[in-house]
Amino acid sequence: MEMREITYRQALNEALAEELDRDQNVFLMGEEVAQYNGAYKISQHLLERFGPKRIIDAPIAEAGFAGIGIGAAMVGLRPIIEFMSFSFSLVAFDQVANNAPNMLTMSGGQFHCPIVFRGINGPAHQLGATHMHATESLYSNFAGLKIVIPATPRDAKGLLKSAVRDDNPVLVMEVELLYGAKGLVEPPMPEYDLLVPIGKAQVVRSGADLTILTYGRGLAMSLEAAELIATQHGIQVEVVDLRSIKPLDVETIFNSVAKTHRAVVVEQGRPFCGVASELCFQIQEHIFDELDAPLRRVSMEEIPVPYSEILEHATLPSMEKIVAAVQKVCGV
Amino acid sequence: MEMREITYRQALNEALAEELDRDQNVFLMGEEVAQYNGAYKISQHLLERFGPKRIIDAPIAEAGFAGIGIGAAMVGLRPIIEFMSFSFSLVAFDQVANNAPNMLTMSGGQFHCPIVFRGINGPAHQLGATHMHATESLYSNFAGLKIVIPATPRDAKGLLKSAVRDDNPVLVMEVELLYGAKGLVEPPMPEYDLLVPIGKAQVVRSGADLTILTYGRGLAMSLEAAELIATQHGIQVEVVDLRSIKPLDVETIFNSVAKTHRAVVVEQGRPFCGVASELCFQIQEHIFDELDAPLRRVSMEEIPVPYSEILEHATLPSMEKIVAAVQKVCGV
Amino acid sequence: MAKTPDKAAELKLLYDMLAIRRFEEKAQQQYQMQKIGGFLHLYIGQEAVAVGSVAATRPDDYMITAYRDHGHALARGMGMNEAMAEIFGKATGCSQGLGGSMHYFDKARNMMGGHAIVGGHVPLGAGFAFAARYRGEDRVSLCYMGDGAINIGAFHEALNMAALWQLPAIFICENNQFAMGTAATRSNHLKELVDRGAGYNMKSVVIDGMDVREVRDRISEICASIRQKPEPYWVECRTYRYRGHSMSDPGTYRTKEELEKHKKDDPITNFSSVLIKEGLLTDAEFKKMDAEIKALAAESVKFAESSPNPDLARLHDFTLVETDPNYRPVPTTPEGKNENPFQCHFTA
Amino acid sequence: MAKTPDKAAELKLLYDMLAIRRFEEKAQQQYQMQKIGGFLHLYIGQEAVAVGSVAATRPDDYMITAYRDHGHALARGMGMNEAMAEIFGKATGCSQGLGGSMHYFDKARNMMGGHAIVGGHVPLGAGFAFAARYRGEDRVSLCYMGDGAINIGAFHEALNMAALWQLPAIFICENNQFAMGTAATRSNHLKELVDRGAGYNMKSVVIDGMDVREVRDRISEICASIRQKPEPYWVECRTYRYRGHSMSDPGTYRTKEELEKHKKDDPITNFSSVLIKEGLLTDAEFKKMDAEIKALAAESVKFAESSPNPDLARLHDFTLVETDPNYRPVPTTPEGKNENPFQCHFTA
Ligand SMILES: Cc1ncc(C[n+]2csc(CCOP(=O)(O)OP(=O)(O)O)c2C)c(N)n1
Ligand SMILES: Cc1ncc(C[n+]2csc(CCOP(=O)(O)OP(=O)(O)O)c2C)c(N)n1
Ligand SMILES: [Mg+2]
Ligand SMILES: [Mg+2]
Repeated sequence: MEMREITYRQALNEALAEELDRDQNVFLMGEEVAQYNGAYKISQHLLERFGPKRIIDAPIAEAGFAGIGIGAAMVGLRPIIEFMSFSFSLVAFDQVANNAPNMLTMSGGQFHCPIVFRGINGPAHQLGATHMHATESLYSNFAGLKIVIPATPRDAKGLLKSAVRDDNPVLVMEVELLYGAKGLVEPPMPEYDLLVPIGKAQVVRSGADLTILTYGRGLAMSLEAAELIATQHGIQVEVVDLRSIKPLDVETIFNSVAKTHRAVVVEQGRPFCGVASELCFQIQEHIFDELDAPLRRVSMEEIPVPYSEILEHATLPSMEKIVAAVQKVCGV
Repeated sequence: MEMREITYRQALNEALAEELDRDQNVFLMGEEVAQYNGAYKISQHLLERFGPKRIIDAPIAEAGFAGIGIGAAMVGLRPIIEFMSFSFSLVAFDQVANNAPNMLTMSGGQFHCPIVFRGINGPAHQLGATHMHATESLYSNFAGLKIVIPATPRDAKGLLKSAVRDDNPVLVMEVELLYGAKGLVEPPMPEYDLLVPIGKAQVVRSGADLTILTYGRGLAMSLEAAELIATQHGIQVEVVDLRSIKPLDVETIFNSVAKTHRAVVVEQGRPFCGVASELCFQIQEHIFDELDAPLRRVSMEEIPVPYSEILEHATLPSMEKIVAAVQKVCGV
Repeated sequence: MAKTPDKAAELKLLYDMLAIRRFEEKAQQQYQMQKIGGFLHLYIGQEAVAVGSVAATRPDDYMITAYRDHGHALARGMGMNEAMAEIFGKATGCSQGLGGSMHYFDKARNMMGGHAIVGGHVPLGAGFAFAARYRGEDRVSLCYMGDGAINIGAFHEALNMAALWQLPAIFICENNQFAMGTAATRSNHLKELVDRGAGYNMKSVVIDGMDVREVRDRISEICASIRQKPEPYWVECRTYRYRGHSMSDPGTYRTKEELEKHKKDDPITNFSSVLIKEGLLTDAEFKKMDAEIKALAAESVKFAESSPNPDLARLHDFTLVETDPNYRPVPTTPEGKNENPFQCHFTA
Repeated sequence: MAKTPDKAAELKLLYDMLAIRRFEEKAQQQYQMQKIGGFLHLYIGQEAVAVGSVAATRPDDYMITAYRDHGHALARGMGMNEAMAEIFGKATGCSQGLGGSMHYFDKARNMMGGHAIVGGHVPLGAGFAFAARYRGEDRVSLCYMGDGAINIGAFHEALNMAALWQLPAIFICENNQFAMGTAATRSNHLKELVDRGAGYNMKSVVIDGMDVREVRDRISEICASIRQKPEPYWVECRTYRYRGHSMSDPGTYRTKEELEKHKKDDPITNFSSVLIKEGLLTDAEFKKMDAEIKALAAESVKFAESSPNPDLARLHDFTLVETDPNYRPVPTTPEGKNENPFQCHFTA
């Protein structure tokens, strides 16, 4: 089977096309997804191919079309709702966090919501304070949602396809800064039906001295940092890509940290009540005695992201900050 | 100076009355705050006393009146916006989390927002999945907000008054289940101007063996648990009331845990990316070597809160769960 | 349309309204005896709206409403037992005791739930209508909301899209004059709530919500027209809430006189006299009907009390579902993209 | 009102529109040279709306708009230098380089900012109007938004409350026909966007947004009336966006012909010929004016390039403010509760 090199963007586009083709109950709704082919061109050519019934341009009304999707999901359709950015999902927060995940409980098990909410999430380039929120920590505090954040084209395709087939609400948080990134991916359907399981992390680089737990945008930076540290200090860093924030693959996480006894978490968002804090809690709770040093985190600075490029760079996680954190934990 | 015993509700009502009286730039806006005297009667008699210009009934439009408040604050008024519940603030999430706290940065320091958002937050009694969210972990992930959660009548009055005088957006998260609780409070203005500083925790019970870090509804349960454990096991538990979630009084927290070497966090909400996880991260980051055992947390179960009373009790934090957590940490 | 009334159907309207009234009186009594907790919002006074509109629908039509939902569920055919058991938080409740008074769901009857966030359910109601169009079905979605709900964003977004896409939905505003203590005149600047429809270019209708026949007949016309030509309607049903907003409400925002005045329009008393005048009902029959219903209501309390609590061991079983391994996708056909008779509207 | 035009005032209208046009052409060029990042939304084609409406206001009136905000800020009197420096992310920018193109703030001129969340700023605009009423001032709040913004919840909630409380606000919808690639006809079911005002019982007006005099005169009338009797207005300004939504927009959703057709309505070309016809301007003077402005635009780039970056050491200084120790509260007077001439409306 020939692997192909395609971009993260193409991978998402393939995933949408394959799932739309596989099941007429699947439709894509969001701002500019149809005639405009998507603000970021993720839905390129889908309108042509599937028509206006399946690929639907919505007005700027996130709460409204998120809710329409939830209603449609309750009666058996399988909506894919695109948020042009998860930062804009904040105006639909009640629908995504307080409606979709509660339906199963409120109805005593009668109604579930097979719905996917997807779009870019987290740091982008110079979009300012309102447009670059890493919302994974917000949504993960709610019960009843699954959350995946692919860091590679293959995971982008495989996780999105798995999300569409999942009977629960799944948030697929994409990384704009990776849309152009390339990677090897299996051939498209019908030749190959790529499904990456939700809830499984992946050890991307193995090492004995320290574990970097990361996801999304953090993966490439972490791998870069790992190489640098290996050459500079001979420290072998293991890099784990979480891929799913919820459910969390604690087994893979604990195994790695129990082996290296040291960890740095590289997250996308601000630190307070963020993903790193949750990983830290669970790690110390379960393998406390394995830890030889405190966990450190690399996060956004705890400020609204400023526009200025140099201030923005100083605000966001960076390779340099990862290296510094690792050095600190290893005391070098 | 005569201390008086008043309820948490009366304390909040006094705080509002005193600040409204002190400054005409202060006004109260929200659903049912005026003619109805507040859904929970926190604004009792304020309409009579201050008139319809200062005490304003709003339509059911949280995003709208939160935004009107932000606009009014930008031009020098000092709005107090009541959410009948912070669970309803989820429909205003973008205004509270993405507008108010970003204004200072976006305007390059030209505009700040002296605004208070207040209302009940967290567990109540049998209100179901949508109405009992503990939103402190969500809002605390954003930069530019202060968050206080009073656990006593005195703190309710003193923190709310401090919030109204603060030039930043402050969320005052009240505990419905404490509205009827009584406590000693200094006399009202003009005799005494009670201001409890934002950002200061309080050691409510001192003990040498383990620290319970808690706030809001958790305080009373924790003190009860502490007594029980003292009698049952002779274990002396120190109980710290955080009072402010942001800024966090890390000094008091670290001092206590560095002394007891063990800690349990009792939070109001669900655990994932919650307040306990953040405390845990900061504690292990700064006083790692002081910890003799892993931190444990007592949180809501990771499910939407069911209506049934027995299921609800099993879902929410409880005195029994706190005792169990302490026993686990102390290995008894 | 003056057709001679079908006796059975007319009596059922009365029966259903009375059933709601007696059920809620029982629920209120149980609440006052502290046998139930949480919020309890009574529908008493508004029965004609739910009963009349449900009588106008087909069983496969969808309905969704807010937290004041007992009347809608019972009108749709839910039994008093499962309704009462739900308030008691019992496993035999319509939502297995997990939903409570504000969350009556009945999938078998396409009762898509009571919902507790004001306005939050309105987009869902549009979503059911969307699904009907998507599938090319002639089902209608009835979405009920209060007069206080028309000022919130989710309402606006849903109505705008329903109009844009010509969704087969009836948005029924139950104008009971108050949102808690806020008179409808204090929550918006409209002369009449029906005028809000103009902002969406949506067909708008006012109905006397105290007259069950009027509600049934007008909604029937609307349903018939929608099944011919799908489009949304904005309907204001003028009604009145006889009880407080919830059990904790002292109701000081209205005078006794105002309340008494509206009680003269009691949809049940009035309709029963009409039926008696028309010779479709005798006073004795009415008394008998009432006695029957009261017995059922009393019985429902026994049922609820004697029902088991939900199983603690299953506490974590209602958060995520196992994905159904037997789900059968419907492959896209070449014509797939053109099969929806209404698709044009999605890009209208 | 046919009064002979005041030459200086008329020429200023032209000057201000041309300044916006040339400033943005420069900005566009700089963006294409990759000297600036982020989003850049150009106002080119819509200049008459900002310039005409600002000319109708008093300096103490508030204005707020969305992310397409260069025109509004410049029309309000912001210098090209601080405007260009902001896009360059420099410390000398109007928002110290922390806001960028989407966040032009100018407190001294009551320019309350450009805002990047669609509709999110509309409640703020209502809030300024609320504050004016609260203080009994006769200031007006101008709140601009796009045609795509009228379908989102925050818009609805703000307009409903502005009408309810009769707030002195003018909600100006700059209908440039598109929200990104979505034609206004595809985002709502209205015949005309001005009709949305009916859903709030708000006075509604359509203005030719390509005619700067028309905009100024009509908005002047509205401001005058609001200062007499505070109430909100819903205004649709018909205009057109000549450039893409942002720099990344290929603009395939419209034909070249359509674009060319609208360019015939160019607010600047048309108004300049009118002035020439009226003898208020000569061709030579116009060329000279243009040259002057181009020089300023070029100069602004030099200014921006040579300006310092924001101080990294102050990265954390813009998250929370120190509470002002000198703040003087205004004690409530006995009459305090009755002093607001408009208070009645707050409970209307
Ligand atoms: C978003 C939101 N805000 C506030 C509330 C609290 N609340 C519950 S019911 C209600 C009044 C609603 O009145 P109306 O829509 O007229 O319905 P009615 O109760 O009259 O049936 C309010 C304010 C809520 N549940 N959700
Ligand atoms: C809540 C929200 N959703 C989506 C976006 C992305 N977005 C930015 S501008 C825009 C189109 C707005 O069009 P319009 O209101 O007509 O203003 P114009 O760009 O034409 O000036 C969209 C969808 C956003 N910024 N905020
Ligand atoms: Mg009502
Ligand atoms: Mg537009």
